[in-house]
Amino acid sequence: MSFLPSLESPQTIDVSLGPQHPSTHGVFRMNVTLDGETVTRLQPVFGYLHRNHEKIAEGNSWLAAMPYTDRLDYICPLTNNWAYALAVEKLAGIEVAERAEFIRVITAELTRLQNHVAFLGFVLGDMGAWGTALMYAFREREKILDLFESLTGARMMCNYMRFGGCRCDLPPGWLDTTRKLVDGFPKFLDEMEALLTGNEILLARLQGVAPMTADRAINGGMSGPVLRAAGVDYDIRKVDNYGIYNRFKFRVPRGTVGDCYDRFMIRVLEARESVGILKQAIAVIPEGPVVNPKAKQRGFRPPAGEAYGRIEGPKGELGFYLIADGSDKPYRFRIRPPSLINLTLLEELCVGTKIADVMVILGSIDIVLGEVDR
Amino acid sequence: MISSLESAPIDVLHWFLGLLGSFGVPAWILAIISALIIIGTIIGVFLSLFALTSVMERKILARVQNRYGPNRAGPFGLFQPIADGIKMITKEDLVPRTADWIVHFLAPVVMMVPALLVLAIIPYGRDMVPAELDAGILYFFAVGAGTEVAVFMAGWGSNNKYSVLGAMRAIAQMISYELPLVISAIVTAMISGSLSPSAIVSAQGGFAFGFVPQWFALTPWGFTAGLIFYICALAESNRSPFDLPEGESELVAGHLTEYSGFKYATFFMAEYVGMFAICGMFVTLFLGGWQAPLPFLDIIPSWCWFLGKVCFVAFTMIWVRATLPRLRIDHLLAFAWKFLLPMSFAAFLSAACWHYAGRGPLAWILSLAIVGIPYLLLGNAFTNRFSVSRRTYLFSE
Amino acid sequence: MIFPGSGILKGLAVTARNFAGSYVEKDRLTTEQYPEERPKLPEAARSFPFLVYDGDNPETGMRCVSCKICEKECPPQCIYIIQDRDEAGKAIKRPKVFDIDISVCMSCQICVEVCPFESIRMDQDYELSSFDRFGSLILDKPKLLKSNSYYHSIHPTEAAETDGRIEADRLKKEAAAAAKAAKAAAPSVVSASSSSSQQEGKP
Amino acid sequence: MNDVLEAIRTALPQAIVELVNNPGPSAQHSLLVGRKDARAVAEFLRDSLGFDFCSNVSGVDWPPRKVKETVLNTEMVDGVEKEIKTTVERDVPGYLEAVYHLYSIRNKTGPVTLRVRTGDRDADVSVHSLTPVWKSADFQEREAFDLFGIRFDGHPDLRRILMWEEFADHPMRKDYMAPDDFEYEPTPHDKILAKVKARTEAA
Repeated sequence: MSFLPSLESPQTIDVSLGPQHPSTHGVFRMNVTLDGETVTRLQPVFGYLHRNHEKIAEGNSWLAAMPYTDRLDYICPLTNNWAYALAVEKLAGIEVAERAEFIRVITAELTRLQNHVAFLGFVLGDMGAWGTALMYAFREREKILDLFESLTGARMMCNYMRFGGCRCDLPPGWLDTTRKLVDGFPKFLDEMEALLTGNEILLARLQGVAPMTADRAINGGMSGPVLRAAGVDYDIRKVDNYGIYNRFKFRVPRGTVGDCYDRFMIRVLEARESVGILKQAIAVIPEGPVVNPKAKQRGFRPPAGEAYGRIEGPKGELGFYLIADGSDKPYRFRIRPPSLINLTLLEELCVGTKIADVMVILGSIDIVLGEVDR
Repeated sequence: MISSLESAPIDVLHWFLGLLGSFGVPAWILAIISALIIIGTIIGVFLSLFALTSVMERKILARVQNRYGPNRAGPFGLFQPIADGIKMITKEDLVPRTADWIVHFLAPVVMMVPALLVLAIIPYGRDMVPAELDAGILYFFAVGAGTEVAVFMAGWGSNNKYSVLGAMRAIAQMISYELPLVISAIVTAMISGSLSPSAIVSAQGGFAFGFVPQWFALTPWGFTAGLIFYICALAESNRSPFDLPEGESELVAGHLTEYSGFKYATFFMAEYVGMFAICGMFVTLFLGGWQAPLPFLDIIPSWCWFLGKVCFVAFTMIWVRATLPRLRIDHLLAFAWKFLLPMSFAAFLSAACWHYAGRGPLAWILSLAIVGIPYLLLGNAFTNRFSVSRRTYLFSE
Repeated sequence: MIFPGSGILKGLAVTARNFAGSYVEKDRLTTEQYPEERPKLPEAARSFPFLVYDGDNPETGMRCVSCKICEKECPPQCIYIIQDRDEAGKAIKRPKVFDIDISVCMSCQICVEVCPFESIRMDQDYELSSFDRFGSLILDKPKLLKSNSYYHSIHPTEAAETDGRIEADRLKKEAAAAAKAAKAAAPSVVSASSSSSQQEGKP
Repeated sequence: MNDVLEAIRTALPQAIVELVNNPGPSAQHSLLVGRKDARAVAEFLRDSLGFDFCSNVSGVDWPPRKVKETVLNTEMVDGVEKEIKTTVERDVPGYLEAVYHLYSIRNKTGPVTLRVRTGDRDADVSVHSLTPVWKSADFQEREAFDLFGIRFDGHPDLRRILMWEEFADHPMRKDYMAPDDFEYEPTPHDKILAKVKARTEAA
């Protein structure tokens, strides 16, 4: 046996988890120092999927940045679209068509549903449950992706939102299919909960693992479900009231301990709230144009200025910071990636836990490498 | 016809040996030939069972997960193991440059040998025990423990950090689970008064009220001991939820990380044969061995019953694998030492009470209480120990 | 928790139900057996762009006028156009070379949106894999040009709308030309017919 | 924004803080904080005004530019520049800027935009790190360091984050030129390709 001695002490070994590893959600890498099974040091390494999205967007027209946003968090392209469209609308002061606002809410909540159920599957995969939960999750996600395909033409790379609205109207019968899916969704969530949330092994694996206090979570820049699991009542849909979220009644769940189990359950509860929002939105969606006719897409030149627009993405606060200099290209195009910033506290959370917990903690934060590395 | 089907394998063997004997082959050669034929048959049966299971496992897992599973190679994908075998054999056999190549090479062999050896003492049917040992159970556990060495050799010889971690986990896990495994097996030996598997099987013969089989698994102590044995069997054969040594999502493939090609296939095969052996032991000890569950079903030959029961137990193992997430190493060890071990002692006591209380209604009540109360107490204490609780969540409008 | 292990049993019940259900309920098994079963694509589905031509002759019926707006707007810059020239070297409204590198194309549909001549549209063919990384993934003009009736077969609603728009355009132009003709003298009839010749040949 | 500015000025009279007007419709004005005072202002914002959440940290590159009129200019210097209606060209020295977007989770207010500017963008590129104030700035400041080359003094672990350690340049700067061969890497296939080429040429 001839390992290189660890940097820390001869008692420990350094293991490079990733970038090729079954459960680092892509090409994420962690340099972990292990004392037996216990993690004594953890250093995340990024950049294996870096493609300098921001530079690409700064070299293209305002519209041409839209399809690239699909590729940030490729699990939920429509919320990325919305965040970018929202920032540009703030920047240029564009009104959004009424019907488009409803379509945005519906698609965004569908995205949240499919992200959260996929999350449940991924976490179980990280715990070694042989993909059963993942397959159930993907069975339902498939139906939502089919809806996206019939609406936007693509299952994942939707490129659907436009400045001032959406690209095209809903195809005939789409709302009925969606209503049927939404009505059946709580049944699926019940099935998932019967499979998962009572399971003693799962409870033992999740409860008490890597708790996070509210203050630490806020200071560490956590956002979205991770922040709310730590007991902070902060949902940008409520706080910023962007879109038309103030017209819908929904509740914001929050955890008490902030451990992996809370992060896990917050997703389940949020998915149930999303079902409620969807039902309300489908019931009252008005007719009308889907894009503001005054908004220009091609050759769009917003006035000089800057804007920071953010939405409550399924993974957390997704923000776009745009500076326009009056030309047809963004002067500065900055993405606030929730996946990356939610990893800020990863080392704090992981040190002292077992190596098997590292995967669960990473899974419970819910990252997508397309967004972490951009 | 029925009796001939029942003893068909033995009859064929005797007929063949008689044929050879009529040519004047000396008796000692006949004994060797007989042993070789038996060994060949058992290995053949179990390897084809392994092939069948490897595809059935994937199909069952797939169906549990609402998929089709392998269905391209041959009818219903049944030729999948052949395709897999060809793939495995034609793959490059990689040995890391820094590996201890002797240990690396020997590990799969050492893994395979005990898995095959333990098949010798299992009674496959009425009067069908390849090696009738008086201390068969002792032999089973003594030889079966050899796999631990193999796993550690694989982990150590690979010179890979994941492998070493996996091997360390495997040692900790297997040694911890060996103890409740043996104690729960001893319970049956205690009741039947023999360490011979055949004697244990015949102790489970007969039917209460004419239709309830007197299998040990249908008594309170036997159920408890059987469950413990089953859980430990999962752990001993490294199957989910106790697949920590492989620990796919954490340790890539644990001790198998640096294995490829035929060596990997050997490991795979050994694990499945080992799993069948321990399933066979479980059936022998708790599910009445080769005995039919109902009197009139005796018309089906005993060895069919045995194989059927083994396949059923293997199916439940696949089912468990499809359902449960993996344990963590500290939970795993705590579960073995703080729950399974006390519970197996309780089963031990319970069996003693059962025996001395006359195996009647009183015995039922007593032995049920002796395993039930510790179960509830220990179980709740154990779950509280890991702060497993239902939580309520706050909502803000 | 009163009965330890009850959660595990509940989970086992769920998986058992799914195991049995996958043989009975059709909507549990979502897998499509691909080469035998093919998914029915929704009308909006898109793969890679193609060029629409009217009538039977791809060269003359081409709607593309080589304005290069798509080339400019394409986010990954996978479109490459060279304008055609006649013998005198004068530019004519037709591309000489129109290449799309679909190994780079990201199917974003922005070229379709920005095309003012309803010329570039999204295909639905998804079986484009090839052994040649460079040659067969660059679609040139003959490969890109597909007839309007093909367009109608994959996107019927959208194609009908497009045809309506083109028809309305043509009528408007004809009306304008007729008004011009009425206003001016006789010889302007020729120019009116030539201006509408580009949009002829719709089904 | 004005009351935040007032509060800072009352509490920290010696700090250099000025309001940068945003001419766009979003009207998100920002506070330009002097390099030396950034830490104190940040701590005051967090502890006294409740801006406990640093949402976004981004670097911005402003290369040296000539200012003739107000047309092409951005909001940074507009407020001052607009008054001078001379057509004299004036050199604005280049600088890098770190922009922090702060929210208050406690009071549910925000955003407050803080801007900190470096000196000359080649020689004097350090500002105070705000990671000790908001841990969430950790990776984002590393990113600004990596892609823009802003040095954050006092950052606990200032390393490249997205680019590899050996990489020398700062790719998000406006004057960064991407090498045109970055996708090329010699592979064993090169030999085969050369052989194929030779064979096809010979044939």
